Amino acid sequence: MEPTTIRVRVRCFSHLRYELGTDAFDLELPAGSTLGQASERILERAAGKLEGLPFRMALNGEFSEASATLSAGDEVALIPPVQGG
Amino acid sequence: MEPTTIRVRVRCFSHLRYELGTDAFDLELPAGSTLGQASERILERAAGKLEGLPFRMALNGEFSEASATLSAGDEVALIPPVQGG
Amino acid sequence: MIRVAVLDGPLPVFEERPAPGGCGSEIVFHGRVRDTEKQRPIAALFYEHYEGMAQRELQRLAEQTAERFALLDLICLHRVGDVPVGESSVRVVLRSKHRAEGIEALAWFVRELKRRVPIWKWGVTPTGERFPSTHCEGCAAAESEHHSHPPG
Amino acid sequence: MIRVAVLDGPLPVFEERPAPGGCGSEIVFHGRVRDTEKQRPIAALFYEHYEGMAQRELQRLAEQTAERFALLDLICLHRVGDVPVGESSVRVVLRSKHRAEGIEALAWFVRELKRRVPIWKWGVTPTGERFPSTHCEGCAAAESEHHSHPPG
Repeated sequence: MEPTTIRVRVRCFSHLRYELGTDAFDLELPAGSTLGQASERILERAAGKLEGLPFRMALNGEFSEASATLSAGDEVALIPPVQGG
Repeated sequence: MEPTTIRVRVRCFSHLRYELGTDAFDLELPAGSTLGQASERILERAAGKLEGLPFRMALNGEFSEASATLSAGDEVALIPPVQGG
Repeated sequence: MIRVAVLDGPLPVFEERPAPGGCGSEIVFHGRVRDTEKQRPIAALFYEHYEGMAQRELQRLAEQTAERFALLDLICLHRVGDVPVGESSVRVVLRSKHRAEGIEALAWFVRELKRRVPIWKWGVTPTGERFPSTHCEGCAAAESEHHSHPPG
Repeated sequence: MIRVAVLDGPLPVFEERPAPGGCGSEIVFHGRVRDTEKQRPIAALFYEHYEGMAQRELQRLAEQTAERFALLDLICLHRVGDVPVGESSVRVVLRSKHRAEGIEALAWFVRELKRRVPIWKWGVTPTGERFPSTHCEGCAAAESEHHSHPPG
Protein backbone atom coordinates (compact mmCIF):
# COMPACT_ATOMS: atom_id res chain seq x y z
CA MET A 1 0.00 0.00 0.00
CA GLU A 2 1.32 3.44 -1.01
CA PRO A 3 1.79 5.93 1.81
CA THR A 4 -0.78 8.72 1.64
CA THR A 5 1.62 11.40 2.81
CA ILE A 6 5.27 12.18 2.22
CA ARG A 7 7.70 14.17 4.27
CA VAL A 8 10.13 16.61 2.64
CA ARG A 9 12.85 18.79 4.13
CA VAL A 10 12.53 22.54 3.58
CA ARG A 11 15.69 24.69 3.58
CA CYS A 12 15.45 28.46 4.17
CA PHE A 13 18.04 31.08 3.24
CA SER A 14 18.76 34.77 3.64
CA HIS A 15 15.68 36.96 4.13
CA LEU A 16 13.39 33.95 4.25
CA ARG A 17 15.45 32.26 6.93
CA TYR A 18 15.48 35.58 8.80
CA GLU A 19 11.69 35.98 8.59
CA LEU A 20 10.91 32.36 9.41
CA GLY A 21 13.52 32.23 12.17
CA THR A 22 14.77 28.79 11.11
CA ASP A 23 17.29 27.17 8.78
CA ALA A 24 15.12 24.20 7.93
CA PHE A 25 11.95 22.31 8.84
CA ASP A 26 10.08 19.18 7.81
CA LEU A 27 6.88 19.45 5.82
CA GLU A 28 4.24 16.75 5.46
CA LEU A 29 2.38 16.72 2.13
CA PRO A 30 -0.08 14.44 0.32
CA ALA A 31 1.71 11.88 -1.83
CA GLY A 32 1.98 13.20 -5.40
CA SER A 33 2.28 16.85 -4.36
CA THR A 34 4.22 19.23 -6.58
CA LEU A 35 6.89 21.74 -5.73
CA GLY A 36 4.34 24.51 -6.34
CA GLN A 37 1.98 22.94 -3.81
CA ALA A 38 4.81 22.71 -1.29
CA SER A 39 5.46 26.41 -1.87
CA GLU A 40 1.79 27.24 -1.14
CA ARG A 41 1.93 25.23 2.09
CA ILE A 42 5.09 27.03 3.15
CA LEU A 43 3.48 30.43 2.53
CA GLU A 44 0.38 29.40 4.53
CA ARG A 45 2.53 28.19 7.36
CA ALA A 46 4.50 31.48 7.34
CA ALA A 47 1.23 33.33 8.07
CA GLY A 48 2.12 36.50 6.16
CA LYS A 49 5.76 36.69 7.16
CA LEU A 50 6.89 36.01 3.57
CA GLU A 51 4.47 38.55 2.08
CA GLY A 52 6.21 40.38 -0.77
CA LEU A 53 9.43 38.39 -0.45
CA PRO A 54 10.46 37.06 -3.85
CA PHE A 55 11.98 33.62 -4.16
CA ARG A 56 12.66 30.82 -6.60
CA MET A 57 12.34 27.15 -5.69
CA ALA A 58 14.98 24.45 -5.81
CA LEU A 59 14.43 20.71 -5.59
CA ASN A 60 17.36 18.63 -4.35
CA GLY A 61 19.73 21.51 -5.01
CA GLU A 62 18.60 22.36 -8.56
CA PHE A 63 16.36 25.22 -9.66
CA SER A 64 13.06 23.51 -10.57
CA GLU A 65 9.64 24.17 -12.06
CA ALA A 66 6.57 24.39 -9.83
CA SER A 67 5.15 21.37 -11.66
CA ALA A 68 7.90 19.00 -10.44
CA THR A 69 6.48 16.10 -8.40
CA LEU A 70 7.95 15.52 -4.95
CA SER A 71 9.10 12.25 -3.41
CA ALA A 72 9.57 11.38 0.25
CA GLY A 73 12.89 12.68 1.56
CA ASP A 74 13.29 15.37 -1.09
CA GLU A 75 15.00 18.62 -0.18
CA VAL A 76 13.02 21.71 -1.10
CA ALA A 77 14.65 25.14 -0.87
CA LEU A 78 13.38 28.70 -0.95
CA ILE A 79 15.95 30.77 -2.88
CA PRO A 80 15.57 34.54 -2.47
CA PRO A 81 17.45 36.78 -4.93
CA VAL A 82 21.10 35.87 -4.62
CA GLN A 83 23.82 38.33 -3.62
CA GLY A 84 27.17 36.70 -4.23
CA GLY A 85 30.27 38.26 -5.72
CA MET B 1 71.34 88.18 -38.76
CA GLU B 2 68.91 85.24 -38.60
CA PRO B 3 70.23 81.90 -39.82
CA THR B 4 68.62 80.92 -43.13
CA THR B 5 68.53 77.22 -42.34
CA ILE B 6 67.83 75.17 -39.26
CA ARG B 7 68.84 71.67 -38.39
CA VAL B 8 66.39 69.23 -36.75
CA ARG B 9 66.83 65.67 -35.57
CA VAL B 10 64.59 63.04 -37.16
CA ARG B 11 63.76 59.87 -35.19
CA CYS B 12 62.52 56.76 -37.01
CA PHE B 13 60.61 53.85 -35.49
CA SER B 14 59.30 50.43 -36.39
CA HIS B 15 58.57 49.93 -40.10
CA LEU B 16 59.97 53.32 -40.99
CA ARG B 17 63.21 52.65 -39.17
CA TYR B 18 63.33 49.28 -40.92
CA GLU B 19 62.76 50.78 -44.38
CA LEU B 20 65.14 53.70 -43.88
CA GLY B 21 67.77 51.53 -42.21
CA THR B 22 68.48 54.09 -39.51
CA ASP B 23 67.30 55.13 -36.04
CA ALA B 24 67.81 58.84 -36.62
CA PHE B 25 69.32 61.42 -38.92
CA ASP B 26 69.75 65.19 -39.10
CA LEU B 27 67.73 67.21 -41.56
CA GLU B 28 68.52 70.72 -42.76
CA LEU B 29 65.50 72.90 -43.56
CA PRO B 30 64.83 76.54 -44.42
CA ALA B 31 64.20 78.59 -41.28
CA GLY B 32 60.44 78.83 -40.63
CA SER B 33 59.69 75.36 -42.04
CA THR B 34 56.72 73.48 -40.68
CA LEU B 35 56.44 69.90 -39.49
CA GLY B 36 54.49 69.12 -42.69
CA GLN B 37 57.34 70.46 -44.80
CA ALA B 38 59.81 68.35 -42.85
CA SER B 39 57.62 65.34 -43.56
CA GLU B 40 57.70 66.08 -47.30
CA ARG B 41 61.50 66.33 -47.23
CA ILE B 42 61.76 63.05 -45.38
CA LEU B 43 59.57 61.30 -47.98
CA GLU B 44 61.64 62.78 -50.83
CA ARG B 45 64.82 61.64 -49.18
CA ALA B 46 63.39 58.13 -48.72
CA ALA B 47 63.00 57.87 -52.51
CA GLY B 48 59.90 55.68 -52.46
CA LYS B 49 60.87 53.47 -49.54
CA LEU B 50 58.09 54.91 -47.37
CA GLU B 51 55.46 54.55 -50.12
CA GLY B 52 52.18 53.41 -48.56
CA LEU B 53 53.55 53.41 -45.02
CA PRO B 54 51.19 55.31 -42.74
CA PHE B 55 52.57 57.48 -39.98
CA ARG B 56 51.74 60.36 -37.66
CA MET B 57 54.22 63.07 -36.76
CA ALA B 58 55.50 64.07 -33.35
CA LEU B 59 57.40 67.21 -32.44
CA ASN B 60 59.61 67.04 -29.36
CA GLY B 61 57.80 63.92 -28.19
CA GLU B 62 54.21 65.15 -28.62
CA PHE B 63 51.80 64.32 -31.44
CA SER B 64 51.63 67.55 -33.49
CA GLU B 65 49.86 69.17 -36.41
CA ALA B 66 51.55 69.55 -39.79
CA SER B 67 51.28 73.31 -39.41
CA ALA B 68 53.59 73.47 -36.36
CA THR B 69 56.67 75.66 -37.00
CA LEU B 70 60.05 74.08 -36.35
CA SER B 71 63.00 75.55 -34.47
CA ALA B 72 66.66 74.60 -34.63
CA GLY B 73 67.39 71.54 -32.52
CA ASP B 74 63.80 70.24 -32.54
CA GLU B 75 63.20 66.52 -32.50
CA VAL B 76 60.84 65.32 -35.22
CA ALA B 77 59.54 61.73 -35.16
CA LEU B 78 57.74 59.53 -37.63
CA ILE B 79 55.23 57.45 -35.67
CA PRO B 80 53.83 54.46 -37.58
CA PRO B 81 50.71 52.76 -36.15
CA VAL B 82 51.60 51.68 -32.63
CA GLN B 83 51.48 48.09 -31.43
CA GLY B 84 51.87 48.07 -27.67
CA GLY B 85 50.01 45.99 -25.16
CA MET C 1 41.19 24.31 -17.16
CA ILE C 2 38.01 25.06 -15.27
CA ARG C 3 38.11 25.14 -11.50
CA VAL C 4 35.70 26.55 -8.96
CA ALA C 5 35.58 26.39 -5.19
CA VAL C 6 33.57 27.79 -2.33
CA LEU C 7 35.89 28.39 0.63
CA ASP C 8 35.36 29.36 4.25
CA GLY C 9 38.46 31.42 5.02
CA PRO C 10 40.95 33.65 3.19
CA LEU C 11 41.63 32.93 -0.47
CA PRO C 12 45.06 31.45 -1.14
CA VAL C 13 47.49 33.98 -2.62
CA PHE C 14 47.27 34.17 -6.39
CA GLU C 15 50.53 33.04 -7.89
CA GLU C 16 51.55 34.50 -11.19
CA ARG C 17 52.98 32.02 -13.59
CA PRO C 18 53.74 31.88 -17.30
CA ALA C 19 50.59 31.18 -19.29
CA PRO C 20 49.96 28.52 -21.95
CA GLY C 21 51.46 29.47 -25.34
CA GLY C 22 48.13 30.40 -26.90
CA CYS C 23 47.19 32.79 -24.09
CA GLY C 24 47.41 36.49 -24.91
CA SER C 25 45.20 37.78 -22.10
CA GLU C 26 44.94 37.01 -18.41
CA ILE C 27 42.44 38.87 -16.28
CA VAL C 28 42.25 38.51 -12.51
CA PHE C 29 39.17 40.03 -10.92
CA HIS C 30 38.80 40.53 -7.19
CA GLY C 31 35.44 41.46 -5.73
CA ARG C 32 36.30 43.20 -2.48
CA VAL C 33 34.31 44.06 0.62
CA ARG C 34 33.71 47.82 0.89
CA ASP C 35 33.55 49.60 4.22
CA THR C 36 29.84 50.40 4.05
CA GLU C 37 26.70 48.37 3.33
CA LYS C 38 23.38 50.13 2.93
CA GLN C 39 25.18 53.31 4.04
CA ARG C 40 26.13 51.74 7.38
CA PRO C 41 29.78 51.29 8.33
CA ILE C 42 30.66 47.62 8.55
CA ALA C 43 33.57 45.52 9.73
CA ALA C 44 32.85 42.62 7.38
CA LEU C 45 30.27 40.95 5.20
CA PHE C 46 29.00 37.53 6.18
CA TYR C 47 28.36 35.32 3.14
CA GLU C 48 25.72 32.62 3.57
CA HIS C 49 25.45 29.87 0.95
CA TYR C 50 23.46 26.80 0.05
CA GLU C 51 26.18 24.19 0.39
CA GLY C 52 26.39 21.81 -2.55
CA MET C 53 24.05 23.79 -4.76
CA ALA C 54 26.34 26.86 -4.72
CA GLN C 55 29.30 24.79 -5.90
CA ARG C 56 27.27 23.04 -8.59
CA GLU C 57 25.79 26.26 -9.96
CA LEU C 58 29.21 27.89 -9.95
CA GLN C 59 30.74 24.94 -11.79
CA ARG C 60 27.96 24.93 -14.38
CA LEU C 61 28.28 28.67 -14.89
CA ALA C 62 32.07 28.40 -15.27
CA GLU C 63 31.67 25.68 -17.91
CA GLN C 64 29.08 27.71 -19.83
CA THR C 65 31.24 30.84 -19.70
CA ALA C 66 34.38 29.06 -20.87
CA GLU C 67 32.51 27.54 -23.80
CA ARG C 68 30.64 30.71 -24.77
CA PHE C 69 33.77 32.90 -24.80
CA ALA C 70 36.34 30.26 -25.88
CA LEU C 71 38.37 30.67 -22.70
CA LEU C 72 41.51 28.66 -22.10
CA ASP C 73 41.09 28.77 -18.30
CA LEU C 74 38.47 29.95 -15.85
CA ILE C 75 39.14 29.71 -12.14
CA CYS C 76 36.68 31.08 -9.59
CA LEU C 77 37.09 31.02 -5.84
CA HIS C 78 34.25 32.40 -3.71
CA ARG C 79 34.56 32.89 0.03
CA VAL C 80 31.77 32.24 2.46
CA GLY C 81 31.54 33.13 6.16
CA ASP C 82 32.91 36.46 7.40
CA VAL C 83 35.01 38.45 4.93
CA PRO C 84 36.62 41.54 6.52
CA VAL C 85 36.49 44.93 4.79
CA GLY C 86 39.23 45.27 2.15
CA GLU C 87 39.55 41.53 1.56
CA SER C 88 38.34 39.66 -1.51
CA SER C 89 35.09 37.75 -1.38
CA VAL C 90 35.58 36.39 -4.87
CA ARG C 91 38.44 35.95 -7.31
CA VAL C 92 38.00 35.09 -10.97
CA VAL C 93 40.91 34.29 -13.29
CA LEU C 94 40.18 34.21 -17.02
CA ARG C 95 42.74 33.28 -19.67
CA SER C 96 41.96 33.67 -23.36
CA LYS C 97 43.63 34.17 -26.70
CA HIS C 98 42.73 37.87 -26.90
CA ARG C 99 41.64 40.35 -24.29
CA ALA C 100 38.27 41.20 -25.92
CA GLU C 101 36.68 37.84 -25.11
CA GLY C 102 38.27 37.82 -21.66
CA ILE C 103 36.73 41.19 -20.80
CA GLU C 104 33.30 40.17 -22.11
CA ALA C 105 33.51 36.86 -20.30
CA LEU C 106 34.31 38.57 -16.99
CA ALA C 107 31.33 40.92 -17.29
CA TRP C 108 28.98 38.06 -18.16
CA PHE C 109 30.30 35.60 -15.58
CA VAL C 110 29.99 37.97 -12.62
CA ARG C 111 26.54 39.18 -13.70
CA GLU C 112 25.31 35.60 -13.98
CA LEU C 113 26.97 34.65 -10.69
CA LYS C 114 24.92 37.39 -9.04
CA ARG C 115 21.76 35.96 -10.60
CA ARG C 116 22.01 32.25 -10.03
CA VAL C 117 24.60 31.09 -7.55
CA PRO C 118 22.89 30.69 -4.16
CA ILE C 119 25.09 32.92 -2.02
CA TRP C 120 23.75 35.79 0.10
CA LYS C 121 25.37 38.48 2.16
CA TRP C 122 24.80 40.12 5.52
CA GLY C 123 26.39 43.24 6.89
CA VAL C 124 28.45 42.74 10.04
CA THR C 125 28.68 45.82 12.26
CA PRO C 126 31.87 46.73 14.17
CA THR C 127 30.23 45.16 17.27
CA GLY C 128 29.59 41.91 15.42
CA GLU C 129 25.85 42.26 14.83
CA ARG C 130 24.54 40.97 11.48
CA PHE C 131 21.95 42.79 9.41
CA PRO C 132 20.39 41.65 6.16
CA SER C 133 21.44 43.21 2.88
CA THR C 134 18.70 44.15 0.45
CA HIS C 135 21.15 44.78 -2.33
CA CYS C 136 20.17 42.68 -5.28
CA GLU C 137 22.12 43.08 -8.51
CA GLY C 138 20.10 40.25 -9.97
CA CYS C 139 17.12 42.58 -10.25
CA ALA C 140 18.94 45.05 -12.45
CA ALA C 141 20.28 42.22 -14.59
CA ALA C 142 16.93 40.50 -15.09
CA GLU C 143 14.25 43.11 -15.24
CA SER C 144 11.77 40.69 -16.75
CA GLU C 145 11.72 38.82 -13.48
CA HIS C 146 10.16 41.22 -11.02
CA HIS C 147 11.53 41.35 -7.50
CA SER C 148 9.94 43.28 -4.74
CA HIS C 149 12.29 43.98 -1.89
CA PRO C 150 11.69 43.45 1.80
CA PRO C 151 12.03 46.57 3.90
CA GLY C 152 15.52 46.99 5.32
CA MET D 1 46.90 56.56 -7.16
CA ILE D 2 48.07 56.70 -10.75
CA ARG D 3 51.37 55.13 -11.64
CA VAL D 4 52.84 54.12 -14.98
CA ALA D 5 56.25 52.84 -15.97
CA VAL D 6 58.02 51.53 -19.04
CA LEU D 7 60.48 48.84 -17.97
CA ASP D 8 63.21 46.92 -19.75
CA GLY D 9 63.13 43.55 -18.00
CA PRO D 10 60.62 41.34 -16.17
CA LEU D 11 57.73 42.99 -14.37
CA PRO D 12 58.00 42.86 -10.58
CA VAL D 13 55.66 40.28 -9.04
CA PHE D 14 52.21 41.70 -8.36
CA GLU D 15 51.58 41.68 -4.64
CA GLU D 16 48.04 41.31 -3.47
CA ARG D 17 47.11 43.55 -0.62
CA PRO D 18 43.92 44.75 1.05
CA ALA D 19 42.33 47.55 -0.95
CA PRO D 20 41.17 50.99 0.21
CA GLY D 21 37.81 50.86 2.02
CA GLY D 22 35.82 52.25 -0.88
CA CYS D 23 37.15 49.70 -3.36
CA GLY D 24 34.75 46.96 -4.39
CA SER D 25 36.53 45.86 -7.57
CA GLU D 26 40.12 45.17 -8.44
CA ILE D 27 41.03 44.02 -11.92
CA VAL D 28 44.52 42.93 -12.91
CA PHE D 29 45.06 42.52 -16.63
CA HIS D 30 48.12 40.84 -18.11
CA GLY D 31 48.80 41.07 -21.82
CA ARG D 32 50.92 38.03 -22.55
CA VAL D 33 53.17 37.05 -25.45
CA ARG D 34 51.64 34.22 -27.48
CA ASP D 35 53.75 31.57 -29.17
CA THR D 36 53.04 32.70 -32.72
CA GLU D 37 53.19 36.05 -34.54
CA LYS D 38 51.87 36.33 -38.09
CA GLN D 39 51.47 32.53 -37.99
CA ARG D 40 55.20 32.05 -37.39
CA PRO D 41 56.42 30.35 -34.22
CA ILE D 42 58.36 32.80 -32.07
CA ALA D 43 60.52 32.69 -28.98
CA ALA D 44 59.74 36.24 -27.90
CA LEU D 45 58.45 39.61 -28.98
CA PHE D 46 60.81 42.54 -29.03
CA TYR D 47 59.10 45.78 -27.97
CA GLU D 48 60.58 48.98 -29.37
CA HIS D 49 59.53 52.32 -27.88
CA TYR D 50 60.05 56.05 -28.22
CA GLU D 51 61.69 56.75 -24.88
CA GLY D 52 60.18 59.69 -23.03
CA MET D 53 57.19 60.04 -25.32
CA ALA D 54 55.95 56.52 -24.48
CA GLN D 55 56.02 57.27 -20.75
CA ARG D 56 54.34 60.64 -21.19
CA GLU D 57 51.56 59.30 -23.41
CA LEU D 58 50.99 56.42 -21.01
CA GLN D 59 50.80 58.77 -18.02
CA ARG D 60 48.37 61.08 -19.85
CA LEU D 61 46.20 58.14 -20.88
CA ALA D 62 46.19 56.76 -17.32
CA GLU D 63 45.09 60.13 -15.94
CA GLN D 64 42.32 60.45 -18.54
CA THR D 65 41.11 56.92 -17.87
CA ALA D 66 41.05 57.34 -14.09
CA GLU D 67 39.06 60.55 -14.42
CA ARG D 68 36.64 59.25 -17.05
CA PHE D 69 35.78 56.08 -15.12
CA ALA D 70 36.17 57.42 -11.56
CA LEU D 71 38.91 54.92 -10.72
CA LEU D 72 40.55 54.84 -7.29
CA ASP D 73 43.83 53.48 -8.68
CA LEU D 74 45.32 52.81 -12.09
CA ILE D 75 48.75 51.25 -12.35
CA CYS D 76 50.24 50.29 -15.70
CA LEU D 77 53.62 48.70 -16.28
CA HIS D 78 54.71 48.07 -19.87
CA ARG D 79 57.80 46.08 -20.73
CA VAL D 80 60.11 46.93 -23.59
CA GLY D 81 62.97 44.91 -25.07
CA ASP D 82 62.61 41.14 -25.47
CA VAL D 83 59.61 39.53 -23.74
CA PRO D 84 59.68 35.72 -23.93
CA VAL D 85 56.58 33.73 -24.90
CA GLY D 86 54.23 33.21 -21.93
CA GLU D 87 55.44 36.29 -20.05
CA SER D 88 53.53 39.53 -19.62
CA SER D 89 54.34 42.50 -21.80
CA VAL D 90 51.91 44.72 -19.95
CA ARG D 91 50.12 44.71 -16.60
CA VAL D 92 47.24 47.02 -15.74
CA VAL D 93 45.71 47.22 -12.26
CA LEU D 94 42.39 49.07 -11.93
CA ARG D 95 40.62 49.65 -8.61
CA SER D 96 37.14 51.13 -8.52
CA LYS D 97 34.03 51.25 -6.39
CA HIS D 98 32.10 48.78 -8.57
CA ARG D 99 33.21 46.30 -11.17
CA ALA D 100 31.21 47.80 -14.06
CA GLU D 101 33.37 50.90 -14.37
CA GLY D 102 36.52 48.85 -13.83
CA ILE D 103 35.66 46.54 -16.73
CA GLU D 104 34.79 49.43 -19.03
CA ALA D 105 37.93 51.29 -18.03
CA LEU D 106 40.11 48.27 -18.82
CA ALA D 107 38.61 47.88 -22.30
CA TRP D 108 39.03 51.59 -23.05
CA PHE D 109 42.51 51.93 -21.58
CA VAL D 110 44.01 49.04 -23.53
CA ARG D 111 42.32 50.08 -26.77
CA GLU D 112 43.68 53.61 -26.42
CA LEU D 113 47.11 52.33 -25.41
CA LYS D 114 47.19 50.44 -28.71
CA ARG D 115 46.31 53.64 -30.57
CA ARG D 116 48.53 56.27 -29.05
CA VAL D 117 51.40 55.04 -26.93
CA PRO D 118 54.49 54.82 -29.17
CA ILE D 119 55.47 51.21 -28.62
CA TRP D 120 55.95 48.71 -31.45
CA LYS D 121 56.63 45.02 -31.59
CA TRP D 122 58.83 42.68 -33.60
CA GLY D 123 58.68 38.91 -33.74
CA VAL D 124 61.81 37.14 -32.53
CA THR D 125 62.37 33.72 -34.08
CA PRO D 126 63.81 30.79 -32.09
CA THR D 127 67.18 31.58 -33.73
CA GLY D 128 67.03 35.19 -32.57
CA GLU D 129 66.13 36.86 -35.89
CA ARG D 130 63.71 39.80 -35.69
CA PHE D 131 60.90 40.34 -38.15
CA PRO D 132 58.46 43.22 -38.26
CA SER D 133 54.89 42.78 -37.10
CA THR D 134 52.14 44.21 -39.24
CA HIS D 135 49.51 43.64 -36.61
CA CYS D 136 47.79 46.91 -35.94
CA GLU D 137 44.87 46.94 -33.55
CA GLY D 138 44.78 50.71 -33.90
CA CYS D 139 43.25 50.30 -37.37
CA ALA D 140 40.26 48.41 -36.08
CA ALA D 141 39.83 50.95 -33.30
CA ALA D 142 40.03 54.01 -35.55
CA GLU D 143 38.46 53.19 -38.87
CA SER D 144 38.12 56.84 -39.79
CA GLU D 145 41.89 57.06 -39.97
CA HIS D 146 42.84 54.84 -42.89
CA HIS D 147 45.98 52.77 -42.60
CA SER D 148 47.51 50.93 -45.48
CA HIS D 149 49.84 48.17 -44.39
CA PRO D 150 53.34 47.46 -45.62
CA PRO D 151 53.84 44.00 -47.04
CA GLY D 152 55.15 41.55 -44.45
